[in-house]
This record gives sequence, structure tokens and C-alpha cells, in this order.
Amino acid sequence: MSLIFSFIPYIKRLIVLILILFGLAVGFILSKALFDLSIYSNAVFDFMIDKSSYNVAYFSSSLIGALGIISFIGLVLLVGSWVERRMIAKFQIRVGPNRVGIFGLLQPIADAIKLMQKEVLVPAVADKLLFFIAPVAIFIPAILAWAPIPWGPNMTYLNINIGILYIFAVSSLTVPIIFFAGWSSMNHYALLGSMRTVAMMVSYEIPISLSLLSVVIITGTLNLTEIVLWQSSNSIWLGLLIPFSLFTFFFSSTAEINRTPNDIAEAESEIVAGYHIEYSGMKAGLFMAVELGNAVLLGALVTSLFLNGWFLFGLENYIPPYIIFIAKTVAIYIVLIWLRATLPRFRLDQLMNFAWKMLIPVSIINFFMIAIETTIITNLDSSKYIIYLFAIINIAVFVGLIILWSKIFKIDKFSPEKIAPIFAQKIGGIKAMEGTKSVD
Amino acid sequence: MIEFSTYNVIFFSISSFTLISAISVGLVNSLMRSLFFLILTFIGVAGLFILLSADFIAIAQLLIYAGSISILLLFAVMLTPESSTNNGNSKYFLPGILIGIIFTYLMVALVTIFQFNQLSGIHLKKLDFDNTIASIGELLLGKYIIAFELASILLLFALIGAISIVRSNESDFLISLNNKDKK
Amino acid sequence: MTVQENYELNIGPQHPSTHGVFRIKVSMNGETIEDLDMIVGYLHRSMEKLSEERTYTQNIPFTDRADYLAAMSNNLGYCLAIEKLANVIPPQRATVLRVIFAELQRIASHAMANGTLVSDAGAWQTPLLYMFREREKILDLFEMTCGARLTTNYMRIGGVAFEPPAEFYPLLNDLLGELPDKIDEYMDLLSTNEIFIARTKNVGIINPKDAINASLSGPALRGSGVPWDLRKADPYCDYDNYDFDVPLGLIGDSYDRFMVRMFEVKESVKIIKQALNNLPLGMHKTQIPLALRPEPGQLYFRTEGPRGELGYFVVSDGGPAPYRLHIRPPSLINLSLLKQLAIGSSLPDAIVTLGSIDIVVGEIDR
Amino acid sequence: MIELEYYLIVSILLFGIGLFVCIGKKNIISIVMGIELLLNAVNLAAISFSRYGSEFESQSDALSGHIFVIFILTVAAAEAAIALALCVLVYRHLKTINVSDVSELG
Repeated sequence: MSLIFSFIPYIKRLIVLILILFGLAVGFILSKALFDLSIYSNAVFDFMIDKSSYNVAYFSSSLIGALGIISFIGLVLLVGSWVERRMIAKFQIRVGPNRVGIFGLLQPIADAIKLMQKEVLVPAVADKLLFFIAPVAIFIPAILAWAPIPWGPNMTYLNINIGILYIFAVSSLTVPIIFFAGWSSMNHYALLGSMRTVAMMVSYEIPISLSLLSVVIITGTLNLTEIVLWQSSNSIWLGLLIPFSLFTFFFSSTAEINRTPNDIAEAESEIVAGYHIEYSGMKAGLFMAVELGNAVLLGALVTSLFLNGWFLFGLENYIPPYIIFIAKTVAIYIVLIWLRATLPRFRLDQLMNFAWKMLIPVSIINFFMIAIETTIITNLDSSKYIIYLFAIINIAVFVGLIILWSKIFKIDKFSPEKIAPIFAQKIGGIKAMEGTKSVD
Repeated sequence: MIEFSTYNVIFFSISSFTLISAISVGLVNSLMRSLFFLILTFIGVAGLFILLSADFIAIAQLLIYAGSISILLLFAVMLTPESSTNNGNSKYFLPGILIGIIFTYLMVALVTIFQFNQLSGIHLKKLDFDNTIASIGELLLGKYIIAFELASILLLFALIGAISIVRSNESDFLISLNNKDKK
Repeated sequence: MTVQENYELNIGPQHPSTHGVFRIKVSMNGETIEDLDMIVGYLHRSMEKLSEERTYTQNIPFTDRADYLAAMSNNLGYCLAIEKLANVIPPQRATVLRVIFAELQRIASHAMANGTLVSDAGAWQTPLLYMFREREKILDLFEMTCGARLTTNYMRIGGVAFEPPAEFYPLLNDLLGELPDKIDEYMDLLSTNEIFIARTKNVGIINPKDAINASLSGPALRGSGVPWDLRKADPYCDYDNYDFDVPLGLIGDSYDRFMVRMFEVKESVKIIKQALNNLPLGMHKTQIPLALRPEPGQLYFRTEGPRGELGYFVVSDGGPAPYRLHIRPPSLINLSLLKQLAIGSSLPDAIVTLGSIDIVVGEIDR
Repeated sequence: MIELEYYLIVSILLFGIGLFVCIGKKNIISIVMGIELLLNAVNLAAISFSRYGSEFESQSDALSGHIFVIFILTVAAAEAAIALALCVLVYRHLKTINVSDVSELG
């Protein structure tokens, strides 16, 4: 009997184990039926085209795909906040939400219900129209940007040949919306936050576009699916081939989506919440949801541009490709959470200096280097191994540039020996201090 | 006269959206709101470009007009604090409406009178662009290379010019530097 | 907002970085602070006036609530002042226990100060919560000794209120064993973190002359490199018998103040270890009359609190209650330099400077 | 079927509205907005001519309209930057951005 009782502390872990095994079993059974989700929307199209016109069939089948993507985003918005809170709690030796539902899984739903019940306060001097439109409008680019993401071999919702440009253009629409949100609140904190956002986004769009240009020039296409296929046909991840572009894209995107260490637009210790300080209830919830959704979107973009999308060393033949894609996306998202739990925040001018004095010049150098390499690769299409050589060269240059940069900007002057305090030799005022001072 | 098809519905909804937002730009009092409607107009025009199967231009429209020029305007509004509240009509408001209507009437009359089909000799037909982006790239770096280079030089000069116009004069700059040293 | 016109921003009374109900009215030009006005008094509880109506012993809980993050140190300063005024001599064991608890309180207070400083610099509360872990253990020790965690009311005139229980010492030894490692861990996380260095290095530099002229004290003064510690300069509680060092900063920026606090924690650990080794047996308290009536006279007594020189000015007219009790709060004096530091700097820098000066609003307003 | 004329009419309407905004507003930034509307109208006309032109021999000839629009976009960006810099300068010197107040040279 005591043996049984001794298992009780482990019962939660046992439940998790059982759930994981159950999920794996179900996943294995369903993996054949759910291997390629595009067949369902194609089936709807085939079914409808017999019954009615082409337009109706096209509309209904595209509605299926859109619903699938939107429901995935909804799931992400629900589960993502739970994941983030639990993980940050683990980083911070806390427990995190664990009261509502098993492991606190229903916490996001409870939060949403709470936010919906709260009163939406509108400042008396606010510009009512823009104040109401901004939180709704910010959702539109956040969802539209998901359209050209390649989930699997046939599973790209909007397989357009300007995919990267599309995402870039659509996400640049958030800048004025954030500005309107901050301005219409008529609050100095909000205004500061939105000015910071605009200044930062304008600066960081340049390194982002330069890093994306590197990807485009090396693959020769703007289509996200073709970029993924290029990586698999050359059997190299672009993140390895052009590591500096990956770094630039990732770092600059954290500035664009307001994540630590670049979350200066809503720095809670300085300007409290930045542009959405005056929003309450579900309107504030919408801003938070968009922020979370953008973090996951960044994961999806990094996955498809730099981490070879749905391919994972042949494993994509056995498990559904979109599962691999989502797993990679979640991995990037977890890196973002890790950064958030670890790093302090930059100052606005430091961030701008970093963008203009370091990221942009080095990105241009990197871009020229990649252009030369691309010329060589396209002219020497017989030798495939030259790409690996270039990968090694690029990694070396990447490391070299970082070291060079730290030398130029004298980062190493803060070595621990020089910044540790000294100990007083004798006690007193300025005169005693002169005797003590060993380092000037 | 006009048949009811999906394309028509989309065309009329997008164009009415564009035109209503464009009119609102002129009619609303707050400069921020008129900027907001201007962005909506840009997005509507981008939608019309997509209907015309000019995908690259539509995206460029979004990127440059809705994403960049609107932000320049935002900066201008924020740097001139009076302007966000003071967006009154000039004394030429009614003449403006009048000129707009007259111009529109004349031009619409011109367009409807002219038979473009007859003008070109053969019946107009829609061109289906399959891959505009590659062709545009080839054109820009081939046939129009000089114009392309000139445009880039123009942009560079505009950038430098804008900076040199807005920069404070030399003495202020030096004073600010000295203050920085003191701190 | 504008190029030419300044706009005003109210930082506080409720703001994540004011560490209490404290308000700064700043006039800003873009991100730069042009002018600044500090408004205190939102937490004023009239402690000094109320003390004139209560006996000397009854006033001890007020001192808990002045600097609520360093209750033990405040108790200690007050009790020492009254003891000197009334010529009460505490037993030797009580003095050593007082040193132990005051140094534990210093560790807890510095952990809180540095944690909130890193939070102000934008870390998402992780270092704060790490440092809370250590503070939590110290507060547990307080709880098992005197029943309270924050407002301890532990020191008495003529000794300490209670003898620590038997399980106190092993737990304290465990804590002392692991604390230096933990401090090193935080140093690994923060002191060589480039973002943290970029945010705090060369931010809010106080040069030594300014610091002395503004009568700064505590880590804010020592961060500027001025070797001044009342435990060494004007020893009380036999601090001159302990072997410890006084860490000094190099240039007086926020980073130096942070590092000085970190190293002071290590020195406090050294002091507590020595105190535990030399803990004499005996009474923990002498008997004093219920209504203590010191001879008429006045006295200013100062101790080194976690935030600096904590002074008590007591005037006795021979009655059971002080005729006048004035507290010299280190936070208020240290805060007086914020205006000079913040004008011309950017808002985030001012926030970090404020965090590095480490104020407690309960003490400022009293 | 939607023909070239419809797009042209939309473009003309947009141009008329742009004219009205340019003339009817006294705020310089509003006028810049009106100019942007004018440029958009022209872009729309150019793209619709490029789309509905059958006498072009090849696709690249038809895409001349697109090239036009790209250059207009470039010029618009340059023009907006310069115009807004001028706005800021005018505001600094005269403390107003009302065009009717900016009537003197020097």
C-alpha cells in the first residue's frame, strides 16, 4: 500500500508521460490521414465545382485553408501565452500559472474572459475614431502576413512569387497603426512609445531588407516555397550559409516586434507600456495577442527562410511536414522567450547606433560578399561542394566581423578586472581617496 | 449595362473604398485622421493594382506609400506640433471643389467620348502578365538602366538635401556639442 | 513630440520605477530631460511628530516603517541612540546578535536594491527574482527569530527582544555557505553582460566632490570612490573588532554603485561569520525601566544603514517620551542629487540612475 | 466586363480629389497629401494602360507602364522627403505651417 502512496508525488509526471505517449500514438495513426492537409481543400474544390460555379468552388476551398491558418493562429495565441508564462516562470524559479485547469492550461482562456469583462476606458481627450480603430486594425497585418508561409510541400496558402516582399510590405503597415494607437491616446507616455516605435522600425527595416535581399539573391527567387526547396536541393540550411543575415534578420525583427532586448517601445520600467498604455480590457488584450502572434510569425519566417522549412534530414517523409515546420517555429519562439527572461533592455540611442553604425554597414559588406559568391555558384553549377566552402567562409567572416566590431567599439575595455571595485585602504574624505585610487 | 460578376463586385467595392477614403482626406478636420484616410486610399489603390495583375507594383505601393511616405508624413506632423490640430480649409475651399468637379467632368467626358479601341485600330484585350517581377528587373537593368541610375542618384540627392535642409545651422550644432562636453 | 517645445511627463506617483509613491515631474525635449521637479510626501505618516507622544520603547515600531526594506538597521540606529542618551549598556551577546541581524538586513536590502536596478534597466524581473530568493531566506530567518519578516521590531533598548531559536544557526550557516557562490552567479549573469554594462556604465556619474558636497552616504558615496564607511570611520557595536573591507567604485557611475553593493554583500558575509564565531554566552537583554526617562539633553547618533548614514537626533526633556525625534534618512539626502544627474540625460538613463541610488520612499517621507 | 474606361474614371476621380485637397486646404502637410493623391491617380492610369494595351508586341513593352510607375514612386519618395523637410524648416522659422501665412520672401 505504501508503495502506491509513494507514487503520488510523481502522478503529475505520470500523467504527462501518458499524455505524451497517447499523443504520439494518435499522431502516428493520424499521420497518414493528416500527412498533407491540402487534399481536404482540394476535395472541397472538386466537390463544389461539380455543384456550382468556379468562383464558389474557389471561394469555399480557399475559405477552408484560411480557416485552418486562422485557427492555428488562434491556438497559438491561446497556448503561446501559457507557454511563455510557464517558461519564464521556470527561468525565474517561480511556478507560473497552475491553478486554472490542469497545469494551468486554461489560464489564457480565463485571462481572455477577464479582459473581455473589463470596462474599456476611453480618455476624454482621445481621438475616438483612431483610438477604436487601432487595436482592430493592428490585427489585420498580423494575420495577413501568415498567408505566404509554406507549411508543407503543397501547403502554401498564397503561393505568390513575391512572397518575401508581400510579408515585408504587409508588416510595414503596423507602423502607422501603432503610431495612431499611441497618438490617439493623447498620453505623453503613449506618444513617446509610438515615436520610439516609428523611429526604431524605420531604422531596422533597412537591415531587415538587406538580410532578406541576401536570401533572395542567393536563391534567385522571392517565393518562400522555392526558397525552402532551394535549401533542400542544395542540402544546406541558409542559416549556415549566411549566418550574418540570420543574425541581422533575427535581431532586427526583435526590434520590429517589440521583444527583449529591443522592447524599448513598451519599456515598462520607463514608459510603462508605451503606445498601449491607455488601452484597457480586450483592446489591450488585442495588442498583447498581436505581439505574441508576431513573435510566432518571426519563428515561422526564420524557419522557412533560414532553417529549411519543413525538411528535417528525411524525417519529413515519416511525420507530417507541417509538424516539423511548427516544431522549428516553436523552437525559435522559445529562443525569444529565453532572451526575454535573460537580457536587459537597450536604450533607444544605443539601438539606433547599433543599427546605423554596425548592422547596416556590415550588412552591406555581407550583401556584396554574398553577391560575389552567388555569381560564382551560378557560373559553376557543376561543383556543388563550393557551397559548403562558402558556408565555412561565411561563418569565419561572421565570427571575424563580430570580433572586429568589438575591437573597434572597444567592448573589451569592460573586462572584469577593470570594472571590479577596489577596496579602501584607509577611511576618510577626498584626501584618503587619493591614496586609495589605484586605477584612474 | 454592367453585368454582376465577382470581378465587378470586387472592382466596384475597392474603387468606392478608395474614393471614399480619398474624399475623407480632404473633408476631415484632424490632420491625423486625414493621414489615416490617406493610408486607406493607398491601400485601396494597391488593391486596384492587384486587380490589374500588377503584383509587384501593388506591393511596392504598400511598401513605399503606405509604409514609408505615410511615416514621413507622420514625422512631419509630429515635428510641427501646431499642424495636428490646425487643418482648416483655405479660402479657396469652394473654388477647389469647383475646379475638382470641372476637371473631373471634362476628363470623364474625354475618356467616354474617346474610343480607345478605334484609336489603337484593333480591339483592346487584356494582357496576362505571368511573371512581372523578372521582366521588370530585366527592363530596369537593361533598357532603362540610365533612368534607373538617375533615379537612384535623385534619391540620394533628395536624402542629402532633406538632411541638410532640416539640420540646424552650424552655430547651434557647435553649441550643442559644447554642452555635451560639459556634461 | 516637438523640436522646440518641451512637454511635461509625470513619472509617478504610480510608476514601475519610482519604487513607491514618489513623483518626478520632468520637462522633456524629445527623450532628453530638460528640467525635473521631485515631489515627495505621498507617503508621509508623521512619524517624527507621533513619536513625541509615545515612550522611547513604543517608538521602535515607527523606525521599522521608515525604511521598510531595512527594518533591523533602523531599529539598531534608534536603540543605539537611546542607549547612549540614557546610558544603558547592552550585554555583549546582544551587541553581537545586533551585528548579525543588521548585516543580514544589509544583504537583504542590497539584494532588493540591485534586483530592482536590473529590473529598471529592463531585464524582465529575472535577476530581481533571483535576488529575492536570497532575501526570502533571510526573511525566513527573521521570522523564526522575531515572528515578523518585514517590520521586525526586534531590537530593544538594552539588547534584542528574543534569543534566536536553536534551528536558526544551522540555517544561517547554510545561507552563509552558499551566498558567495550565489553572488558570483549573479555577477556572471550581470556584471559582464554587455547590455547591462551599456545601460549602466557611464550613466549617472557622480564625481567625488559633488558626492561629498551633496552629503551623500552609503553605496552612493562609496561608488564614487570616497572611502567612507561609518562602521570603520565612527565604529559602533564593536565594528572595529571585525575584519572587513570597504569596496569602492572607480568613477561613480550606476555600474559602480551596483558593484559596490554586490561586494558589500560579500563583506557582510565575512562579518557575520566572524560574529558567529565570537558569539559570547550570556543575556540577550538588560532590564530597563518600563518608562525610560533619560536625563535632559540631546544627541545625534549615526549608523551605517544599507543606504547610507542613518542618523537619529533625539532631544530629551527628562520625560518618558522624546521631546523631539528627528531621523536623517539617507535616501532623501542621496535623492537630492538626482536633479543634477538627470538633467541633460535621457529618460531611460534617469530611470537607471534613480534605481542605482536606491531610494525607499517610506524613509524619504517618514 | 470592366474595361479600361472604368479604371481611367477611377483614376480621374482620384486626381480630381487630389486637386481639391491641394487647393482647398491651407495646411502644407495636407497639400503634400493632395500631391500624393495626384501621383497615385497617375500611377493607376499608367498601370491600367499597361494592362489593357493589345498593340504591344511583347510583355516587356507592356511593362513600360510598370517601369513608369516605379520611377514615379521613386520621385514621390524623394519629393515627399524634400517637401516635408521644407515643412519642418518653414515651421521652425515662421512658427506656422499655414500656406496663406507664408506669403513673404525671405
